[in-house]
Amino acid sequence: MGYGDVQMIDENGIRVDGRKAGDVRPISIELGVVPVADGSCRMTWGTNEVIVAVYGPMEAHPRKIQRQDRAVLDVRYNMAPFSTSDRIRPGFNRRSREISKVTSDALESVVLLELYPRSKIRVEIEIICAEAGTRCVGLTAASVALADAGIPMTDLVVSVASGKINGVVVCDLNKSEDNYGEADLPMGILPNSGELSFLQMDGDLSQEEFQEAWDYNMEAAMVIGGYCAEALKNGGYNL
Amino acid sequence: MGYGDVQMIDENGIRVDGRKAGDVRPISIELGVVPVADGSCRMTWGTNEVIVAVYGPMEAHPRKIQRQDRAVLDVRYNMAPFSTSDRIRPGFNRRSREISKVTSDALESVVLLELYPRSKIRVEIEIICAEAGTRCVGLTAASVALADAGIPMTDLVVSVASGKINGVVVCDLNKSEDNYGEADLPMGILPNSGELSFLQMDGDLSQEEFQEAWDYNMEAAMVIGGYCAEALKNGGYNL
Amino acid sequence: MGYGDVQMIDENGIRVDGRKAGDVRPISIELGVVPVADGSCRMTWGTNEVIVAVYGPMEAHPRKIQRQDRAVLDVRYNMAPFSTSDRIRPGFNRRSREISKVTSDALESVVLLELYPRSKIRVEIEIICAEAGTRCVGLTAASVALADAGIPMTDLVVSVASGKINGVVVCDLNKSEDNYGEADLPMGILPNSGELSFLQMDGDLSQEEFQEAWDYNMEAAMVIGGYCAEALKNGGYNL
Amino acid sequence: MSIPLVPQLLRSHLIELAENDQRLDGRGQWDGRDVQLEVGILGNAEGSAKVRMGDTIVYAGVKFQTMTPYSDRPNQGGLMCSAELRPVAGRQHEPGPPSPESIELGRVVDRGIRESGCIDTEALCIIPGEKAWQVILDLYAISDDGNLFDAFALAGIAALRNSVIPLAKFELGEDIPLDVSKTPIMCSYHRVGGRYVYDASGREELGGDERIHITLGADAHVHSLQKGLKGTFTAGEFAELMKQARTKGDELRDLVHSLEGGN
Amino acid sequence: MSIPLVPQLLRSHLIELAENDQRLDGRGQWDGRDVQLEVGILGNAEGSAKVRMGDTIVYAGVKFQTMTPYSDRPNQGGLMCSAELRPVAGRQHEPGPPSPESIELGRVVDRGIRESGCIDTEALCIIPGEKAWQVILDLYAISDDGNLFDAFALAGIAALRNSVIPLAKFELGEDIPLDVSKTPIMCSYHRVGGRYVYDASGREELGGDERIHITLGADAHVHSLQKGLKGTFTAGEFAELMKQARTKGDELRDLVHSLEGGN
Amino acid sequence: MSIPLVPQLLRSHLIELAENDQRLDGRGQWDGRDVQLEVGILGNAEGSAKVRMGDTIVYAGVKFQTMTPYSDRPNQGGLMCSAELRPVAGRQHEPGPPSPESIELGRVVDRGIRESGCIDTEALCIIPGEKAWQVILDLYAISDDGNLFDAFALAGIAALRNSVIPLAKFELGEDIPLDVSKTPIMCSYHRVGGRYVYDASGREELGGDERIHITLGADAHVHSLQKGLKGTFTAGEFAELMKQARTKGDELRDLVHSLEGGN
Repeated sequence: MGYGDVQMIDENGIRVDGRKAGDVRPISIELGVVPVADGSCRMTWGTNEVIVAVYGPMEAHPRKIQRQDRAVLDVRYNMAPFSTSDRIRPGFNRRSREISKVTSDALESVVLLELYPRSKIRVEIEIICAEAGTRCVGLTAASVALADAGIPMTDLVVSVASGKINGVVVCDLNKSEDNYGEADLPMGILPNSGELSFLQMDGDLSQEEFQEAWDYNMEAAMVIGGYCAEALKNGGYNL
Repeated sequence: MGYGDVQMIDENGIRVDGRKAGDVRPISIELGVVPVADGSCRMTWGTNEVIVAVYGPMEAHPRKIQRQDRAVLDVRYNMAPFSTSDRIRPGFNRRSREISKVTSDALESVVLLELYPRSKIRVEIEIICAEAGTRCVGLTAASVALADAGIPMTDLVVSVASGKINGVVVCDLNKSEDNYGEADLPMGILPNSGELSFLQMDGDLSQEEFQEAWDYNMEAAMVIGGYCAEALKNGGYNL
Repeated sequence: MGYGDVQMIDENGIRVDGRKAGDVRPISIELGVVPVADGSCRMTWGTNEVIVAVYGPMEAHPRKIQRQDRAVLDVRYNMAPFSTSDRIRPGFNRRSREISKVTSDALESVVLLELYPRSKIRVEIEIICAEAGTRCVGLTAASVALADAGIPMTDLVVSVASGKINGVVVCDLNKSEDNYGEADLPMGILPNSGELSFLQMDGDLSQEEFQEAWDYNMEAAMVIGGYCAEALKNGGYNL
Repeated sequence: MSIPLVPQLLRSHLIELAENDQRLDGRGQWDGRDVQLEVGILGNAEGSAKVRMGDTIVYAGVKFQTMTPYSDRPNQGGLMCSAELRPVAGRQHEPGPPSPESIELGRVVDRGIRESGCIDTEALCIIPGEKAWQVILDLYAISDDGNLFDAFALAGIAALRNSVIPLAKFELGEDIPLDVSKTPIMCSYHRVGGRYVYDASGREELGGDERIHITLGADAHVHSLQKGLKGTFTAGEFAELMKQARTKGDELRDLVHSLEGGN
Repeated sequence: MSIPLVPQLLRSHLIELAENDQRLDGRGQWDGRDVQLEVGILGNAEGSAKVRMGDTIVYAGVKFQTMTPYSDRPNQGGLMCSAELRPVAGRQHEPGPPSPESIELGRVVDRGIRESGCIDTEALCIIPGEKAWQVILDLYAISDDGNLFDAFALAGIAALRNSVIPLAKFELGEDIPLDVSKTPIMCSYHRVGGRYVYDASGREELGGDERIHITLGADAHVHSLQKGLKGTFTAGEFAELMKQARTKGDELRDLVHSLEGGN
Repeated sequence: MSIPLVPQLLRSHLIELAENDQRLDGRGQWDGRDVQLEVGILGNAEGSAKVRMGDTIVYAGVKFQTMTPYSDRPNQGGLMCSAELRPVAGRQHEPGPPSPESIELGRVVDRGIRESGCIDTEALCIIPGEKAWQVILDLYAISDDGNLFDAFALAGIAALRNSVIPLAKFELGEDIPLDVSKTPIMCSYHRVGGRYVYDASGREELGGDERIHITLGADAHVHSLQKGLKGTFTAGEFAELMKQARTKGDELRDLVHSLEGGN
């Protein structure tokens, strides 16, 4: 499509929305937004808007899904039909199923499920408005909502993606950058330990570019982890 | 579509099929038409033809659907593929699901379900030939079939719809009237108590028109309730 | 389509692939081809290629499918998406369901299911490359794979189809003959008893033609039954 | 899926009856139940029939749609046959996706009609490559007391032979009858108490073993066969069934033709 | 399907309260909860609204697609209304195919809007017989504390009245507002403790009986009715509900209009 | 969904082995099982491959269909990759709709191939805006003894590189080979007994923790990554896996190329 023709970064390294290569879009965090849930979180990130509700721990039923030694974590990622430019038809969707699974895997790595044998914890991630990077916003908001519900965890999971555009590695692609992007590296980072519980990547990155994107994500995750901690202490961030 | 151009009622208030405003189409009722069922009823109403079979009370299984204090009523409304001018594809259908639910709600209001704890009663409503008003025919025939099966009830439910055509309120729209109709008010009436267990309405009626349609339905229900009672006493009506 | 124009058999009764009327296509049989299975068989027949894996006897679950007096036989016939000239979409398919059922019925007639109460035996028939007669190849290979798994049986089931082409009855139609064929008679024969546990037929056969096709099948089944016995003794046939 | 308990007592009783050449309802081995056949009884269908065989009652309805011919057969229309076994038809018929049993039922009836070649799909073409008729035959059971196969097959062919192509409704001219050149008839036999019987009732099916379906045309031409359920049979047994089916098939074919004025 | 236990204690408590003309949260019989209505709040939707009624929170979003008109209505576009009850909205909402309850919910809200005739489907035609607009209204519950019907209906009509046809995005000219000529309002009444109340909360629904939904337009024209759940009612009871709905409907219609500049 | 019991004994055994730098089948930490790769082995596919890695056996088959290009990409054809985990492949694979595990498997393998850009979708265009080739790669497991990801990825790219566009069959000219410009290779690592190993067997997967999939092209360009299952890892651990994948990837790429005459 002639990527070279569309100049997304100017000669001073400034991106179309005024950010520098390593900058993250504006973020806000609000807790308790689903009154009937045990914990909930609304996160806006650029023009992404995500709502997460947590229900549980509660009895797992039917009984065949119970685990004797731990709770079952039931995570669903879903995009509202009106969340994107073209309407999304409700129903089965392979992309959503995969994101639900990797998000669940990432959260299982930090939630102390063994404290709640035979029970179930439901995590419902709803994308209300999608820009780019919804899986990162959903995972980050889900870990905040679990904390809001009082579920014991070893750490939060903060997720952010860097990518490549016009041959330059930058942090946290927005929608227009994503359309022309050549690679995308979302990671899920535990801010306290610096370990990862989530990793995906698509596209084409040399080893050097890959390292650069990795480093941007690590730095950004520490900053965003600070926002999350503040929100959990004060009931919100940047409102 | 230029309703005004199609004159469905003449200057003497006579409708295209010769009925007056408050008249109901011809009705016949036959019992025992499904020999393998515990109760059954075939009702023709205009050119509508409906067959209802009742099975039960029988053990409800799987056990998770059982209710400790009463029977479960399992009602299905279905249109045969050849019942309409354009063939209906078998399978999931939101309209049928909704009609099944409101029919079930209407019948639950009169069947003494608490006499049969942990059991199930199945009511199968099959539209063999559809003219207009199949939900009314189905509900009325279902209450007769339940009586034929010997299931104790506080009352029958007799259902009939009035509507508006060419700005005039009339009872029991036939197919051609329905095509040009401006409103439809189906009601399910208990002939003994005069109470309602079913009510829907679509279209546009002023408060006065609404009252007129309501009154037509009440009168017609008493007449049709008489046919049903006669059929249950004599094994059929108007055959 | 003007069958008469396409001459599939020459004046000496020789078919397009050089066979005489009663000849069967070349067959090979290999055992143990699915290492993780309890028994397995790969059969090539003409250019048909079929793999069958048998799992069990194992505990039948969920419990509601258990039979107190015998094992449940769970047979699936499936065509790989790349097995035919036009790709087959994975998923529900009425043809495969029916073939699975009649194959299961045919095998139940010979497997001593009553030796394994409350258990399940799974038979997975996968068509990797399809020419013509895959249901016959699948059934025959399944009975060999069951034997390879050590499941006690009263007899094998050997399946073969004869048909009519250009008005002539011949044995074991190949793909090009099947395209122009006027009838197809697949049978499943127990080589020891000579009885049948499987029978289908489509098309148009006079009583005389029918008898001729029947006789071809009976003769061919005895020959193929010999191949199967040899494969089970020596671990393979014609490799 | 619910599992029917094998009714051992019923099986023993059926064996005893068979040994005395008797059946539950007093019929002889090759006797069918009373057959009532009505045609043209559904107001919104282009062809229809109702069959009652004992307490088994089924409807068949024919509808026409226009279709685009398949690219490899531009001069042909289509025939689709669909059998529905809805829960209205009996206590044992639970709602849910089609069971393997009902899929087999539909496909066997379909093949018996389709493979006879009774409908010339080329005659259904309206504009080659662009438009053709699709004939849809829907089979619908209201009461299942056994042998739905034969009831469906009989209602199906009678409804087709009674059909009118609705040219007027599609603004293509005047309605004309659908041309159906043959009358294939299915006869089904069930092993009950160790021997085969014709037209098994619901209780005979419940306590029976394997089943054989034979569809014959005129002059005893064979159009379709199917063996169903667990069990084996011998060549000799099959030959006897074929003989019986020839006689019974001719009888039922006459019944179908007797309802048709000009035939 | 899970079976909610009938909360007998709750029912007794509700009866007691009703006898003293009280409700669980202190409201009067015909009082609604506080209503917050926002419009134009979803960045990727062509029209949107958010409604909060107590702890019940719902979104409505409108999207436009182009469609080929149906052959029997070549000059008309379409309106589709879809209600999703996802598990985010409450502990009792399990994932799975749509339940009969959620199907009824969607269809009743849809009819209340559609049958009012507030959208002129002929105005949605772009090229007769070839192209027309399909308006898709998606209703989405985030928190269910009872009376989703009224919350959905209110958010739905507000979102439609707030919508812009995206002509520019489809390269068909400049965006124009969708013309919505009416403002149908649904009012729902639930029998709780033996008497009807307006705007039942989640706990009132749990311990309640039948439900009546009334959708009215201007001048108290009736556009849609629905009775749901087990229970019966008298003509007198209904007349009282209709009277209440006329008052409440006018109040909520004014709220919708108050957010619209020029109206 | 059945729940595999956590095999505590197996886990303990695997930890013990890992402490002594051993594996169940005697391999070293970074050793793979023997790989057998055959291409062109399926008669009805336009490209095919079979891979055996120990007791894991998979097929890949390529078929071509024509499609109408998407309106926003009128000059492009398409690539579709579908992975089926049918019950033939192992005792633990039950029939039913695709599990989250098999969806992840298919999508990860698909992205490894697609995102490498090895297929130029513009070269698949036949008539811009009207007709283009859709390449369908079907992955099919026959025996699952662990590490289906790598087996599918290897069979997939080998089958594509072995494919012929069937122009003759579609009456569009003479067949030509499909142009595949790269050879992306996936290497998967599983944490077993506390440390990562390459090419885990079925029993190692059963007693293992998280999994990391790395797909590399020539010059160690990264095309796709995926972390699966519960568990965390450090930057240092990942760097070691990347180093291992560079070596192993080159080795398997050479194997694929060694089967191609002219390459």
